[in-house]
Amino acid sequence: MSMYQDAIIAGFGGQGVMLIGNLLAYAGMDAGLNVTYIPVYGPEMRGGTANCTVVVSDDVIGSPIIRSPVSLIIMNGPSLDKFQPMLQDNGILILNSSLIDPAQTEKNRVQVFAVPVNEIADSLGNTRMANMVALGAYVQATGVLPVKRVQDSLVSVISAHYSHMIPKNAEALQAGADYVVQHGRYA
Amino acid sequence: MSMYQDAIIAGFGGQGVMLIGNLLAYAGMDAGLNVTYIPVYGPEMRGGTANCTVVVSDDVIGSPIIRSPVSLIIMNGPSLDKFQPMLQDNGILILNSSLIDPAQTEKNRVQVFAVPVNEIADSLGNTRMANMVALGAYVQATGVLPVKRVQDSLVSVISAHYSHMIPKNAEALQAGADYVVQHGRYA
Amino acid sequence: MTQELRVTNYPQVLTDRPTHYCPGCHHGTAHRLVAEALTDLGLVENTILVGSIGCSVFIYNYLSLDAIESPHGRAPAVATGIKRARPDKIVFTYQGDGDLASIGMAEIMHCANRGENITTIFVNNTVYGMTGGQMAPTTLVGQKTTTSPSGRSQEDTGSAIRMTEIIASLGGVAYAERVAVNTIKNIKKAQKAVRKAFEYQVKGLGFSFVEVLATCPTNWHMTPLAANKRIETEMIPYFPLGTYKDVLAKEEK
Amino acid sequence: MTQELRVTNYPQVLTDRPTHYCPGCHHGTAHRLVAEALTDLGLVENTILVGSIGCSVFIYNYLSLDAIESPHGRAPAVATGIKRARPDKIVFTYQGDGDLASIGMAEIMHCANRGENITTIFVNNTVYGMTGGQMAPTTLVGQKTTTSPSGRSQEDTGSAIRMTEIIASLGGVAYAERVAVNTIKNIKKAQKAVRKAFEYQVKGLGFSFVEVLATCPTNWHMTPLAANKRIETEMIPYFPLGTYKDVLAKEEK
Amino acid sequence: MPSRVEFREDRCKGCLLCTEVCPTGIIQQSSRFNQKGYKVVEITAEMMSECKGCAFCAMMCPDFVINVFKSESEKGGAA
Amino acid sequence: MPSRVEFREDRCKGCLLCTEVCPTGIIQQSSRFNQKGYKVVEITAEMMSECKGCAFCAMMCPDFVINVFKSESEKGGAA
Amino acid sequence: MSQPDRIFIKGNEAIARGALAAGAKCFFGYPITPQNDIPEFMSQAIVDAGGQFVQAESEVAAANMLLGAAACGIRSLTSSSSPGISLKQEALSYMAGSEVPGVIVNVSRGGPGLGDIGPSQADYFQSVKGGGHGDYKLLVLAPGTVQEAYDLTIKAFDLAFKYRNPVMILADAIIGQMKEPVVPWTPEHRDPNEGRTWGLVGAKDRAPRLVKSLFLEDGALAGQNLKLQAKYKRMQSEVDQELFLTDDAELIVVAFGSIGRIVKSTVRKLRAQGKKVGLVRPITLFPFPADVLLGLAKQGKRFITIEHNMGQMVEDVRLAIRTVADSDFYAQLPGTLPTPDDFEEPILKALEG
Amino acid sequence: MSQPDRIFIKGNEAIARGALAAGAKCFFGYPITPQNDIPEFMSQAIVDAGGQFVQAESEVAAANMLLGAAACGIRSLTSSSSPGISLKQEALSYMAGSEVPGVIVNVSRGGPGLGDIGPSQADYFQSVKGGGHGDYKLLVLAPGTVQEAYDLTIKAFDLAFKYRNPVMILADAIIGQMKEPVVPWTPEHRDPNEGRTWGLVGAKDRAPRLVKSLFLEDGALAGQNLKLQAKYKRMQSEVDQELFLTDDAELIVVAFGSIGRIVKSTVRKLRAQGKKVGLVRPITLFPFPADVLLGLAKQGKRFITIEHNMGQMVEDVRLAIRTVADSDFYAQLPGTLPTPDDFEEPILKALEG
Ligand SMILES: Cc1ncc(C[n+]2csc(CCOP(=O)(O)OP(=O)(O)O)c2C)c(N)n1
Ligand SMILES: Cc1ncc(C[n+]2csc(CCOP(=O)(O)OP(=O)(O)O)c2C)c(N)n1
Ligand code: SF4
Ligand code: SF4
Ligand code: SF4
Ligand code: SF4
Ligand code: SF4
Ligand code: SF4
Ligand SMILES: [Mg+2]
Ligand SMILES: [Mg+2]
Repeated sequence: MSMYQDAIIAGFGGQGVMLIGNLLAYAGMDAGLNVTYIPVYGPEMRGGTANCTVVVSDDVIGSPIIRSPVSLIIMNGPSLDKFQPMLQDNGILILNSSLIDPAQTEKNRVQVFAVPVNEIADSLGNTRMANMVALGAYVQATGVLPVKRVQDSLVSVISAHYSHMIPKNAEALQAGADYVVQHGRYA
Repeated sequence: MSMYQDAIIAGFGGQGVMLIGNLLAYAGMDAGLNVTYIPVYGPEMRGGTANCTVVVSDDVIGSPIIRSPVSLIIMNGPSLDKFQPMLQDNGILILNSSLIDPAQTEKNRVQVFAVPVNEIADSLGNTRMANMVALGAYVQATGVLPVKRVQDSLVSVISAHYSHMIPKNAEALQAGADYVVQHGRYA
Repeated sequence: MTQELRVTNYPQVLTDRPTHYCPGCHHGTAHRLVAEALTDLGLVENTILVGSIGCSVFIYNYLSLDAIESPHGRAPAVATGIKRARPDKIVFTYQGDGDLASIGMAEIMHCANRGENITTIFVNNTVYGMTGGQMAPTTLVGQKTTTSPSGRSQEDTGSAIRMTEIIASLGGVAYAERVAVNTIKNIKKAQKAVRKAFEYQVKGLGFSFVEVLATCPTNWHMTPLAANKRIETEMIPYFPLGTYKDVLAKEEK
Repeated sequence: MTQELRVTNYPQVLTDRPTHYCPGCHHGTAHRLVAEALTDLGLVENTILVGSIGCSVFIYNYLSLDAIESPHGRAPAVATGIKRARPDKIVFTYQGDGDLASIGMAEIMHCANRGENITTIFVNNTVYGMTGGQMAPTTLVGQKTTTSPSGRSQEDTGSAIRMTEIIASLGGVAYAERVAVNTIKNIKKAQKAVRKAFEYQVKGLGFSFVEVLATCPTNWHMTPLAANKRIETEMIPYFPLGTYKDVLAKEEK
Repeated sequence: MPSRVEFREDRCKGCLLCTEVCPTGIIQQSSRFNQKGYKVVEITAEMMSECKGCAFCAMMCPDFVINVFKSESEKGGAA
Repeated sequence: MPSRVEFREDRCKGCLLCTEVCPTGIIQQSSRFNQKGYKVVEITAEMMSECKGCAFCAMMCPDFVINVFKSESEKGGAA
Repeated sequence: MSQPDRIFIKGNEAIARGALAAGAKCFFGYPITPQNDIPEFMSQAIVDAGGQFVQAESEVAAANMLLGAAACGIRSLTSSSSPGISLKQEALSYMAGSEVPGVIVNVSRGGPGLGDIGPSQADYFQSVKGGGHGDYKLLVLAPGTVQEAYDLTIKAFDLAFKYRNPVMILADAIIGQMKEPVVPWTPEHRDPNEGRTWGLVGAKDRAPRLVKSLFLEDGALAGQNLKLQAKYKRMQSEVDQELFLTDDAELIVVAFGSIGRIVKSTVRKLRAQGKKVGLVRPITLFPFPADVLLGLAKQGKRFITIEHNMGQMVEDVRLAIRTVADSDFYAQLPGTLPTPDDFEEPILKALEG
Repeated sequence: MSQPDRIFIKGNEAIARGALAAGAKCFFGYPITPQNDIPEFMSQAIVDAGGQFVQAESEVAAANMLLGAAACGIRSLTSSSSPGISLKQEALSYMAGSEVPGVIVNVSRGGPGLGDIGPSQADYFQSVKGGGHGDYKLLVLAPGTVQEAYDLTIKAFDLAFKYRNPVMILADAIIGQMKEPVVPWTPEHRDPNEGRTWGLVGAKDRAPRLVKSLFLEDGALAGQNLKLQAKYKRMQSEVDQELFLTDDAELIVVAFGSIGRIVKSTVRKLRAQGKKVGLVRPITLFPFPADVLLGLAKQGKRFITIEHNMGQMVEDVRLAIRTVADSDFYAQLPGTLPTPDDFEEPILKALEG
């Protein structure tokens, strides 16, 4: 098997985890790869946390459900508690260090990238783009796809009504990627 | 196989065919024999004709449903049309000759006993006992059970409220039997 | 020169076939009312009959219409499906009281409330006719049936449901009327009501409903004449006749 | 000497467990009303809770009562079975509007009409909460839901069903009232109504019914405060509060 | 009188509903049974002349048994 | 003033319904998030003295978050 | 065991009387041919016995009333016929999933759809495989005589409570409508505390009891399914069948219920002609007498399955004996009335191989 | 065939879009997880396409609306999930009995009872054996990818009208909820007169048409059943399955739907390890690819069936190959989420025999 990446993306409802899951999957599809995306659904979503799973591969994808993911994007504390134990050894963990203390991570077992996504988004003028920052960091850290590829797919997930926001979101993706380049792993 | 008798008993609703079917079955049971009884049921009964099937045997009874009966008690015209063709060759046919012309019977194929049951019942003071007259004739013609046995079982089918009618019904049974003794087969 | 004129003109949509109903059963009369209305309004060739389960299950033998047999109680849902699929057709259900007021309660309530543009002819004989005279939701308190052998007990089973009143209270209903066919006068009113119900459907006004108080001499254990009288003496007092809703009328009862 | 007194006494039957409801959802308030009434009347140990399918499916986590989970809409039938099996027990259903007014329409109508001696708490939030905000029979005309994306269309789907009015019209009903829990005044009235409903059951008067107008901020896509206001501005005008039937009252509304 | 009533006797179920609505009371139970076993109704030949052609009997009959005829000459009578 | 209100902060969902029914308007959204991520309400220490112990807030709260206490000495006040 | 005289009653009435003898206290019904005698009888008799009769608004409601009453640990039943039983499938799945011990009677009739009101065995799959959703099993008992209808109804309640599982009596219009002599009896020893340890009654001095089938937490539904499957395995010990002249038979006819009893006559007749045929009549359809059939198959016998449907139980017969033998099939068509003569030819044909 | 770009959609949406591409004009639904995307999508899309969306009062009503609409010869569908599908059983039996061509979607979830909202395949028996009463068959199609969900929905309508029979799409929460790229397409040639020869439309200038399932006259119901059985036999020609690396396989894994696709990954992984395993993924569950399996069995291969239930399709596998082989079974428990790794051990065990 050649190219394969998966991610569980988790956070509070409202943090936009479903949106970046979709974006990642679209980017993979637009890159000609096989992709699957599966959200949690139903009453589980009520009030609490939300998460989704994305798989990107150049091979046929068997299961959209991943019990031991190779990477995680974790946007809040409860999600870290829930998913970190499942992450494969040496797996990649993108952590929202704006809300979670990176000291809580198993940094010796997995590769942690602690990114203050809220602050970075704030600095770009919109906290609500913290999710894009996180995805940018993920793309950079995993190398699953070029950041540009993901930016180009924004048009698929942002509704026409908000298309003026696309450049800003692209910027946020880039900022997340840049942060990883500049700061590297948390250790 | 030793003792075996069956009968399809058919007529208009209201002629009491179900009652004499039950009586015959009770008498068989009270005589220590195996018996089954099955009525038509449901909307088929509406307005039109009613019928039931009784089997009496000293052996275990397989089917309560008889496609080629060995005997018939026929109380009205439509029932003759429907059931006479099913009657086994040389089978016994008790015919209500008060309502049906015996000339309509296949008297050369089957044994016909033409009994003016209405008139006989009338002569006993109650037309509604025509059914008992017919059963008496049947019991006599087939010899399935002693008439007395059937008379003794009247108590099982006539509700306590009408128990004063039992002697009259017994009389009607006897009158039917007597008629067969006196007049024999229709030829 | 005198030429003989036929006064009775049975509509052609009424087939030339003896019915299976018991003597004095009002189902036949109700069928005729429908046949007359459809004929008078010129709708026969454009109508789909939605039958139900009850003594009238064979109604398609007597009305020469494209027809479907619904599961017990579900005629209003089946009719909804038909009307949505073929909005240009006239669609009606013909249902008994066990069918409509018991097992089919949810379907009739929601069909009416949605204002489906169909017509329902509801034949209320206070009993499950076809299955042998069990208690229905419309059985009158005290009435003996095979499942209320000592008479319907208000305490244990409540009292008879008045469907027309309930249906009339729902938003989507254009017309709701209760009629009887026990006298010539009532039959004439019933004719008008059934006709009106179909007219309202033609006009696209919404759901129209006619409840027909009817006899079941067999399961009432009455002669047809006595049963016919019971309509007047027992049923109408509890189930008052009249118009309960009419979106085109100035005043509602 | 001043000693501190606790004003708020949460009944013990209300478990010490965070609810899974969304912020500002009125289900929690409705649960508390039931808990208070059962406690005040001393019924807790004698009561069987009949849950339904909706956001309140986990109600047994919050009310420490013997309980059963009914299939969607069938709580009144399940409760009928329980009450018949254990006539000495207090039995109540807790149902949402999708559950009671849509799929469970036949069951609630007949349970009420039979006059089953049970109590129903009906939480009307004009939407299917648990499944994600689809249109309910109680959805107001114009209200946007996931299955009426342009707002409920009167023409196509009819208008919101007023259940308390319909229930009140049925024979077996002892008490039917509509309340809201959006203001302190309304909560106080609601407390009285819920208590009365259970009292009537204790007295064996028949079916008692309390409709609680409730918010679903999540599926209304409103803040809890805005949702709470909507009760006053949109719901109460269409679903008027008050007593619709009370067999012990002199006058009925 | 130019009115006349025909019974499709094979269809009659002997319910007698027609007998009660006839304003002239001329419909009676006969002593005949039809094929189905029902005791059918009749209007005797003498009584037929009293028929007003109102068709109430036909309107009442649940089994479409009755046909009513009037003479053309009698104007305005037929509905 | 002898009245006092306690919030079980871990239970609060920040719906703010309590804030609108408090006759003294002393309940406010805080800037704290609880474990579940909800921005909880609070009454500042200074404002607590204005509490009338009416328990409207508790009556309104759908999540049984609020406990209200009064001093015994204040007769007849508690319900 | 009290042993009164024989009474002459319909199978429907036998079921009703059996239920009363078993101590049933609640009946929930809805009219449908050919089982109407059951609610009609019960409307008086169960009330006289101090119980409750409710004519529900529908079969859906009746099944859910049963769910409620049985959840209280009270012996209760509902009865219906094929289309009505289809409507009960959701509730049956709930009863099985929440382990509630109700008894359901299906006096089945011809299908599919409205079909007819004649006898038919075409609800075998629905009863035995599970017409509702999810992995669950009903215990299914198939009487072949009116006496057995009485006896098995009593047994149904005992099994229901023993396993806290819904039990179905699968009869047909023949069994339901025919009358035969029955010796009524009343079971003597019934646990007076039956249902007390789990039934809903109000949580006094103990933790609340919960009757439910929702299992959302991780692994909970898997646990419930494993628990249920373990129970279904234990139920295998209840397997029951009639064996008739199987010892020296070359050909085994497998038939259940009314067809089983009718085939018995055919077998007797053929035996009289010296034909080596025997009958296995499964009395429990679930659990199915697979081991008995396999044992006979291992003796080298051949098989024909006869049913009043287009082929349903035959799948279970074939599965049971699959490692050593196979079964022919003969269909008594729905909408026809079976008699012993009908089966002679197919049996002879199978015998000749 | 128009060939637009790939779109990235949920299986639920693929089903809805497939239905629209097939020309569906009426949708009747009721909310239930995990299929809510279907009615939600349809509430706008089918109306935009000139059709009708009705949120019925219940699943019972939705199924009966489908019966009505489809009886008019109009392409129509309903969708639900397990408990809701149980409620449709009476109507399904009617549709089959009166030969009405509706499409029913079951995005199934864990059971029995309320169960959970996770994926499960425990409605196999209900779908394939007939959860309703009487002898009838649904055509049952089981998609394994989102693309297949789209394609099979189009096929479902064609089959429904070809045979005048209800067709079920049996998906699960995985297929329904996952997104995958889909190439949407619209079938080009549709018979414009489809349904015109039998659909209800008003009896103008011809004898009335009658859609019914009641057959009371002597022998009529037998005739209808024979007609239906003959049709079910003809349907055998529609059998469809995916064969993956079966040629040289020693062990065949049989799995359908989502489990089929997941097992495929396991098979690939094991192949990489040199294990001779292959996969048969039945796409039509009725008709079942019995002949294909038998053919493989005759080549001496061994079998294991894997399902997300406690053992249902395995019966059909065993029946198919019973004369020459048997099948092991591995249960992915309801209430758990399957991944390819789960199946390695059971497959290896079966391979070792
Ligand atoms: C699901 C289902 N339940 C029950 C029946 C049996 N059944 C046939 S007709 C009928 C009731 C008929 O009563 P009603 O609707 O009042 O019609 P009537 O015969 O009185 O005109 C019933 C319960 C059935 N066919 N299907
Ligand atoms: C038979 C069946 N159909 C549908 C569902 C799905 N379902 C679960 S909850 C629900 C509706 C809930 O709405 P409501 O009763 O209004 O309660 P709320 O969540 O709004 O409090 C539905 C349709 C189900 N569980 N069972
Ligand atoms: S049983 Fe009643 S409703 Fe049915 S045909 Fe006879 S009289 Fe009419
Ligand atoms: S979805 Fe609505 S009803 Fe359900 S918990 Fe949230 S607010 Fe309450
Ligand atoms: S037409 Fe009028 S007058 Fe003549 S018989 Fe009929 S009812 Fe009597
Ligand atoms: S009303 Fe009709 S059926 Fe009845 S007696 Fe008169 S003619 Fe005969
Ligand atoms: S008790 Fe009354 S005054 Fe005090 S905080 Fe609560 S609502 Fe405000
Ligand atoms: S009402 Fe309760 S949950 Fe809402 S903000 Fe106030 S204390 Fe918190
Ligand atoms: Mg009726
Ligand atoms: Mg709701």
